[in-house]
Amino acid sequence: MTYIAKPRLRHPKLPTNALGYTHRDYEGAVSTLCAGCGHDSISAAIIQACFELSLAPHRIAKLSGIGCSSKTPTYFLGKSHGFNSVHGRMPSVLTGANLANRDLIYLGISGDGDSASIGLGQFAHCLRRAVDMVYIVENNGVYGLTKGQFSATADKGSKARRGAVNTDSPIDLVALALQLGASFVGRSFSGDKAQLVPLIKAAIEHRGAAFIDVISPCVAFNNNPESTKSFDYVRAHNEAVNRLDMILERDEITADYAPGTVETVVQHDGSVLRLRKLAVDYDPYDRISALTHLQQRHALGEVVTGLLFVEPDSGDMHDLLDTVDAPLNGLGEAELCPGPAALAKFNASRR
Amino acid sequence: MTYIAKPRLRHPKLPTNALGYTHRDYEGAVSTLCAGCGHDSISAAIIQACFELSLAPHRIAKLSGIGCSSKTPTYFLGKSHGFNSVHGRMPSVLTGANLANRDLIYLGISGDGDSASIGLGQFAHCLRRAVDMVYIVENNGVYGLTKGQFSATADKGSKARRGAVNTDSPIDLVALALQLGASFVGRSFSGDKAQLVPLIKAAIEHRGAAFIDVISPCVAFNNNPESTKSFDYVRAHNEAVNRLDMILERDEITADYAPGTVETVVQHDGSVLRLRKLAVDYDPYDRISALTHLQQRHALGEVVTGLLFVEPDSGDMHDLLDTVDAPLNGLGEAELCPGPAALAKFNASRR
Amino acid sequence: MPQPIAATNDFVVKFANVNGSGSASANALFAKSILRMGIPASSRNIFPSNIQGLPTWFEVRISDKGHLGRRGGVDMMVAMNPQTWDEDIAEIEPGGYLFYDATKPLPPSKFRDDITIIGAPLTAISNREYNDARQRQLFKNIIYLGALSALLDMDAAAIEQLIGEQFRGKDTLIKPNLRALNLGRDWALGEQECPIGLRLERADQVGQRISINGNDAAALGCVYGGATVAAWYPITPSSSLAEAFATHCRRYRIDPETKKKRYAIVQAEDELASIGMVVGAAWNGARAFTATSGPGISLMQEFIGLAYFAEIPAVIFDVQRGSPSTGMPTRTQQADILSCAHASHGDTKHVLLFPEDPHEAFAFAAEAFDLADRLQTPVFVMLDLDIGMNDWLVEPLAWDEDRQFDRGKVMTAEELEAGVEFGRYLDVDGDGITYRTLPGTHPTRGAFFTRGTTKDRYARYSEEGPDYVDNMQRLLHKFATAKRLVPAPVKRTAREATRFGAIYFGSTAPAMTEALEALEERGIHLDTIRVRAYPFHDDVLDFVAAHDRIFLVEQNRDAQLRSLLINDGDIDPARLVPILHYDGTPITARFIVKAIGDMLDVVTLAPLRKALP
Amino acid sequence: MPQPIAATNDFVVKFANVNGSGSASANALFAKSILRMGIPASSRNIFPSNIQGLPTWFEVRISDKGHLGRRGGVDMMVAMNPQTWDEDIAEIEPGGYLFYDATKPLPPSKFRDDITIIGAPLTAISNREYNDARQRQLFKNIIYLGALSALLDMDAAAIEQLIGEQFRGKDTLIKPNLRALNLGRDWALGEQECPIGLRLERADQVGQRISINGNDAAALGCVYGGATVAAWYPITPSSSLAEAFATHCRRYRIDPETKKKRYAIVQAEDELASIGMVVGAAWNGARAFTATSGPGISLMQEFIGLAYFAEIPAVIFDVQRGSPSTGMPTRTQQADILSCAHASHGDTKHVLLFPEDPHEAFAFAAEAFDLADRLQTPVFVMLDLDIGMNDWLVEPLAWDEDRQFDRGKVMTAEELEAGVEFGRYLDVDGDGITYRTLPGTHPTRGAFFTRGTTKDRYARYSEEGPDYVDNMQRLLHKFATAKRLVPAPVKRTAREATRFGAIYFGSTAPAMTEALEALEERGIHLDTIRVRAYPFHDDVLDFVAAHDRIFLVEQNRDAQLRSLLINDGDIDPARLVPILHYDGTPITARFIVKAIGDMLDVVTLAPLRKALP
Ligand SMILES: Cc1ncc(C[n+]2csc(CCOP(=O)(O)OP(=O)(O)O)c2C)c(N)n1
Ligand SMILES: Cc1ncc(C[n+]2csc(CCOP(=O)(O)OP(=O)(O)O)c2C)c(N)n1
Ligand code: SF4
Ligand code: SF4
Ligand SMILES: [Mg+2]
Ligand SMILES: [Mg+2]
Repeated sequence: MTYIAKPRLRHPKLPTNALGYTHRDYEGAVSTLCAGCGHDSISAAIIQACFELSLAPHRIAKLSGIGCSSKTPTYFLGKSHGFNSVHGRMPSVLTGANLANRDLIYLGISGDGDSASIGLGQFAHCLRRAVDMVYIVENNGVYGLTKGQFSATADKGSKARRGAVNTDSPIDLVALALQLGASFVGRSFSGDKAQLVPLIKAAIEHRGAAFIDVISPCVAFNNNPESTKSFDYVRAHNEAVNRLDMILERDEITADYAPGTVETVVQHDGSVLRLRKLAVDYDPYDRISALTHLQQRHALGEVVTGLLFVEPDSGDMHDLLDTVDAPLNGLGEAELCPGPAALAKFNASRR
Repeated sequence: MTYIAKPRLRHPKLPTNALGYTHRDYEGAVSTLCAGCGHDSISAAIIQACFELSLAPHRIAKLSGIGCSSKTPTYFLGKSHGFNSVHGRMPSVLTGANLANRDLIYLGISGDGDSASIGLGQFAHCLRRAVDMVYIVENNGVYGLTKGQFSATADKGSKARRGAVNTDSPIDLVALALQLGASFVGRSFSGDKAQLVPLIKAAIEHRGAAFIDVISPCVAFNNNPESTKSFDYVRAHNEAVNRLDMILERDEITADYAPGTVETVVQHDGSVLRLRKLAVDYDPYDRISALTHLQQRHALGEVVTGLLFVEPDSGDMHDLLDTVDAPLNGLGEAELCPGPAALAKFNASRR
Repeated sequence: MPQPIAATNDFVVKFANVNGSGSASANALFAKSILRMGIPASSRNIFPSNIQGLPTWFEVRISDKGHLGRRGGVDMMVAMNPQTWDEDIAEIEPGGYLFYDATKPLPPSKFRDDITIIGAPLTAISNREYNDARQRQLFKNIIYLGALSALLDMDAAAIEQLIGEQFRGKDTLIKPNLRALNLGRDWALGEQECPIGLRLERADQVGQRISINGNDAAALGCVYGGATVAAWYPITPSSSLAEAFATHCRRYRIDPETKKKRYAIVQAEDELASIGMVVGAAWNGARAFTATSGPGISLMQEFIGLAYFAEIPAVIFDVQRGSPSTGMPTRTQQADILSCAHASHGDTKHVLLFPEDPHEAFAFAAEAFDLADRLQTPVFVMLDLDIGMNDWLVEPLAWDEDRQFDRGKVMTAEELEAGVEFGRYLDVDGDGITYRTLPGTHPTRGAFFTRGTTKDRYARYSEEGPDYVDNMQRLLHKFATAKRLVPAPVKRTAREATRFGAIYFGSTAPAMTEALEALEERGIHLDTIRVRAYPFHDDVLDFVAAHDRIFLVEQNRDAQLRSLLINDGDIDPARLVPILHYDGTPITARFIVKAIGDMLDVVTLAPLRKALP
Repeated sequence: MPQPIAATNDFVVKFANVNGSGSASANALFAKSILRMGIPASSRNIFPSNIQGLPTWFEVRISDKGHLGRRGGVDMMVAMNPQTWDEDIAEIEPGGYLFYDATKPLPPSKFRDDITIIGAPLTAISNREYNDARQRQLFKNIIYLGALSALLDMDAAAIEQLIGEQFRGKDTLIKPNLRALNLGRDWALGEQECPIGLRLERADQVGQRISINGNDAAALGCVYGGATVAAWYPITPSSSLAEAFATHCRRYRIDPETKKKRYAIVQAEDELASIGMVVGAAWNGARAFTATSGPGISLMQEFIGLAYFAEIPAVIFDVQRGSPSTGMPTRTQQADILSCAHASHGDTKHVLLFPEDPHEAFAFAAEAFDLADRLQTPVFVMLDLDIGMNDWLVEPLAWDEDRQFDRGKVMTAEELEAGVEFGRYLDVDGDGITYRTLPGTHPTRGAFFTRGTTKDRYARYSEEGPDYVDNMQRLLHKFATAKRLVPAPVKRTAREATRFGAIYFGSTAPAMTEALEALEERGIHLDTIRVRAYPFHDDVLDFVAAHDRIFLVEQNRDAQLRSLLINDGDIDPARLVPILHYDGTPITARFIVKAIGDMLDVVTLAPLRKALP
């Protein structure tokens, strides 16, 4: 960590976004993670994405489980409410929060241990429910906070400090998310901000369950070059299927691309995603082929990244439950309590 | 249920198997399930399979969670120890039992609620660990024992008695098992004993994590024709990719097939599987293509059944952990306790 | 043979059936028509953990005195289940009556000679009249109902009216049912002398009371209490609470214009998820609840600890069943008290409410949401299978016209804007309860980070001992405040002054009331106090102080409420005599009378009497 | 300025460092070399829930009297962390010493004038001598160790020898470390007058004792106790127990011929799975355990209830930490007692063991497996962070040559073959403990079905009240039997007869022993009994009966052990005075002396004295 707390006074010339907020308005407390931890880069990307999208910080709720990754919500969006819940159970807490107020933006931050080990069940079921959220796993293949044991995404055969060898086959959260019905699935790398920031922005704009698996090396316990979660490995094997540009309605579209090299995705809120194809044959609208591609490349040791699948017009949990448009936490006696007259009728029906 | 308890006296002419056991020696208590419940047919298939394989009943341990399906171990293999554990946690109990004694055969019996809802995490992780077992899910897409609520395999949009509508996307346990590394994956139908019995026999002979998803209609709560878990639907949409013949080493191979129509699989114990191909293009050794085929057909509303994937020479958890050949529960002081001399040395090292 | 029992409007009829044979609705009709005749009655289902084919019983207590707890013993047995014939016959009181299906003859050895035996050829009649197997099965039940109506001199009109109501809509079903009913009546009137010694006489003792089960009532209480989020996982005997909530919401919570839902119900993947959703929703300002039973309580422990320490409202209905472990899933008990009161690891104390019947289940359900918001902590409503799943005859449900929700201390955008100091864990009012803000309230003020780790008064992460102790002490103080807010206990003073008292709670109430009368007849006088909540109101401690010996009646093995009382009240255990009933059946007046009576006989009452003025 | 403290072999040195700065090994060297000098010492790590960059402390208690609990107060502070400078300086006793890195000057306002200040240019020296940043950081620690060795007059040879041992194998590292050490020594000898008032003098008071932490010792106890299956999920402070088990097994449990493992360790996906695996393995006849802490205990509740009701052995190590919820993960407490003793819903009672130190942690760990097999129930070994993660100076571990495992009542194939009657829940011996069979034992006999539902004595499913009550009563009887089998309490009689007693347990022991001496000096005499297990041995109840007032010392907020004692012993709470320390730091003798002393001063000792002979 850095000991120097950032000066809090606002510099007059700091650039502001559409809402007049500066980048600093999206920052949080000073990180207490290890110097060089991948997670800190992801926090920076989240801050950047929210700033660029001109979101009102207090309209965002950030929830997490337990772990170094789950600590990070303290280090970004200091003006947003946060909830550091219990290990592996963030998805249910976020689902409940979303049920109570459909109008906020929900960021779910988790780790590979938090989501793939103890939390696998909740991870799966919240995706099945189409909860409108951005679910980010900061994936380092290890338990950082408890000092280096294997997580369920750890490579088979990898060795822990104390000599233990991992014998379980690893879980690919992206493949699971695709199978379980997530309507937005991406993978990125904490070291690739250019790819990560637009991906997070697109996920936020997406309505429904958006999942992003971000490889985020743990410099303290799992950054040896053999580890598929190390900086070196990912840099060497990163296979981006596409490059994403988020274009908000309001922005005019400037960049122009060679024909056939670009996909244009219009999201429910009118925002436009431009996908510059890198793998020509890759189709981000086809769940099954996406899954197949992913697994074939994975078998070759490649780390497939980018926006892997999107279903732009998918509904969310509230659409499925058909709840009223107003947030449930805002309804009062008038809307909720049938009152004495109705009760008298009810009593009569039970005589 | 039938009120007439079976007469227990042994008929002299009852056919016996290689070990001299009769079919009756593999039966259990009288079922208390609903008349016509698919689960009872699965119990019958298990009894048949164990009889035909000439297994010593007491060398089998049957474990389950909670549910109508999980009750069935009381209704078969009455001479085997059984453990009706807690809801959704059979996999961990079975894993522990297997760690203690690698020499028994382990049958894990579960339901779709037990394994896909509350138990999804344990389902996934025990497959990742290559526990040597036969894991059968008696899949009816509903919670039978608690009277008809949706399970995680229930069809999206299906209606429950009390008017609730299922809004979550269903889980395909076979697809998950393939992804999570199960080394034997099959699907069958409680109504198709001819397919189910050999499948169970092959799974028992297989070393490693064998999973079989058996569609098993709930006549009380989920047998309406629209339900993909109903007798009518499965009969109409059953797409078997192959037909399996289990040939034990000792049996001489008689049947002969037209060339190219048969796969021969030699298992670690020398037993031979013969797969009569029904879907010519189908390759049961290729995890990825199996998964793809499965999902494509599923999208068409078909229920793909048969031996979907097998990795004949895969090791099991004990191979991975490199434990001694003798069952751990049989080791005594001599093998386990280092004794006073070693302790004196240890003490010295801490001064 | 002893005199056949002769009783009017005061006896017990028990039906022995096979699960899934369709007897339930016929039996319910029997009970309901008695109420329609103006006679107080209660009914209890004793059913197996199975769907079809196993034994199930339906016990109807008819009591003009209005004693509606389980009495014990059976005056008339309707034995329709060959599997349980012997035990059923054995349960009949000497001089009682046996009604059975005499279609196929049974050897005399199968009967008793000290009871009156009435054999009706039910199957024969039904097979004669119907061809379809299912119909034969179903109408057989209505036929015996008809026969009973004649034998007990019931008001046929009442039954017919009920049948009419039941099949309103599917009118084609009314006639055949009426016909079946009369088949039974005609047989009885023709072949038997009617009425028998047990008879029902129209009365006017039911009044405004309604017949309802506790899960249904509690669910309605959630609607009235303003619950908008329900997350649950099916488990007997709590499932019907969540399902009833859905039914009530469809009726009372649909937006008239948009037809959209003013509620959200999620059937979660398990209990860890359901309580997690409740915690998330409550954190975010919705009134949220879950309903479960023992095993669910065990699985929710970690989250309950988080809600206690992070101070998040949550309402949990624990419909208690036979335990431990899977235990007796279809039997009743009051045995989750400790696991709820001290839920989760570490030092915790939780608020528990103990409704005595469906009427209070409704009231306490609504109340629980106010308490949870006010105290910002989990609140448990401790039901049990007896209250939850059986129809009780109770006072009509009541709701005060101008009652408002108490949302507790939630700081508003206006207050924040005005610069009111906000410290999430800052005790500004000295009652141990601090202000919270809801996410999204104010652009720049009032945001805080919620966590299960130690924090200071401003919700900042802290590993400092003093911060921790300060916070834990405040939580104790808050719990003391709760004493004053939870439902006060109900006291009853004996006719004669006495040094003896009794404490009871929950579903024990009706049996206790009946027992007190019986004891009084034996000259045993007890003051009583019915505990309605934990933490204990001071009145409970005063009551203990005011008596030499107090009987504490519970439906568990380890006297769980007693242990809470001894500790929180620093009471000498010697003064609290446990009376424990825990075989899974509802406690009876007979049991209480015997248990307390025997003990007091030992204590020889004479000297005590002297001691009194 | 007060007299600088002068003390030999009896003072407290505290190191304030930054987490991850490599200070740990230098500090450990400091503590270890004191032991090598034959002087009793104990050290405690106070660390954050974080990996790098946050404050961490290392407190070394040196006591020729052998008082190795935390004393409270600091005689010399080695202040290496600017973040915590102020609080560190404040903690120094008047007349104490401050040692710090004087490389960059600090304003006088930063210091105190009632302490001796020793500033060493550590960074300057280190930067002068080394270029590589990491080296500069690491060797700085060895440099201050060197300086301290001179200031405190330590035996340099002892340190050098330890360095030699530590880097055996990587010999190239020995020289540079020795060099750094001497850089520090030379600076001190040259620039400061050595020794200061605090000094260390070679002694012979350590004897055969060893230095070990409780998790390491308990893990070895599991090896000696015959555990073959370990299933765990990482959680501070219990992870190192499972990891130590792996290390010990690699050393003691490899088959000499095949080189294969005579053990299986599975890092499960969570605590529900780890306890599930333990239950499965124990059901199948292996000795199995898991290690966890509070949150894990909460998650294991359902399975623990199953193990209680189905009667399956299971050994659970609960290394307690600050709670509730995530609480203070790196602090110590004794606050899981209730959640373990009554784990799971329904009526349950579980066996708990309370080791006082790593020595007993080893003994009780092995013992736990015998108890679990004998009693066929879960057995909890209640450690805490203080015992588990700190190095204690304790008597050498001991193992009796011809000790055999007690596998309890397991019916063999021979017995079954011989036709011995087998009823899984049939109490043939009248001790409440029944025979079990292991899967695969006999081809046709002894198979049974294990379940969490009610069953009869022959393990057949039952929903009958009498079967249930019979079984639950037997479980109570079994628990009574457990009283006689668990480790007996340890009594100590005061020098003078007294009406006062004290009860304590676990890691409170060393502080308590020290406190008793201090109280005695104040003329306050207390008989004591150290509880070592739950259920409570009769001696504990006799002890309570024999004293008017008993102080019960616990490290939790709600006096949890007291509540168990009051209930199980039917004891008047008024006689048990809670002494509670629960801020997350280990309890100190000073705290106990003050708490008990103050109260007894109130009670005015005079009249009591009279009462004595
Ligand atoms: C119920 C429970 N079990 C165990 C722990 C201990 N624990 C804290 S964080 C963690 C793992 C975190 O791993 P991951 O989610 O990958 O986060 P990372 O630190 O690697 O970013 C564990 C096991 C806990 N806090 N709660
Ligand atoms: C912890 C816990 N929660 C809930 C229950 C109630 N319960 C018993 S069986 C069951 C569902 C069973 O469904 P499934 O596994 O599909 O079995 P089926 O009855 O359909 O064969 C539930 C929710 C329980 N026994 N334990
Ligand atoms: S331990 Fe690993 S994950 Fe945790 S902060 Fe350090 S580098 Fe990041
Ligand atoms: S309820 Fe359904 S699953 Fe259960 S026994 Fe009946 S048919 Fe089978
Ligand atoms: Mg991780
Ligand atoms: Mg099912």
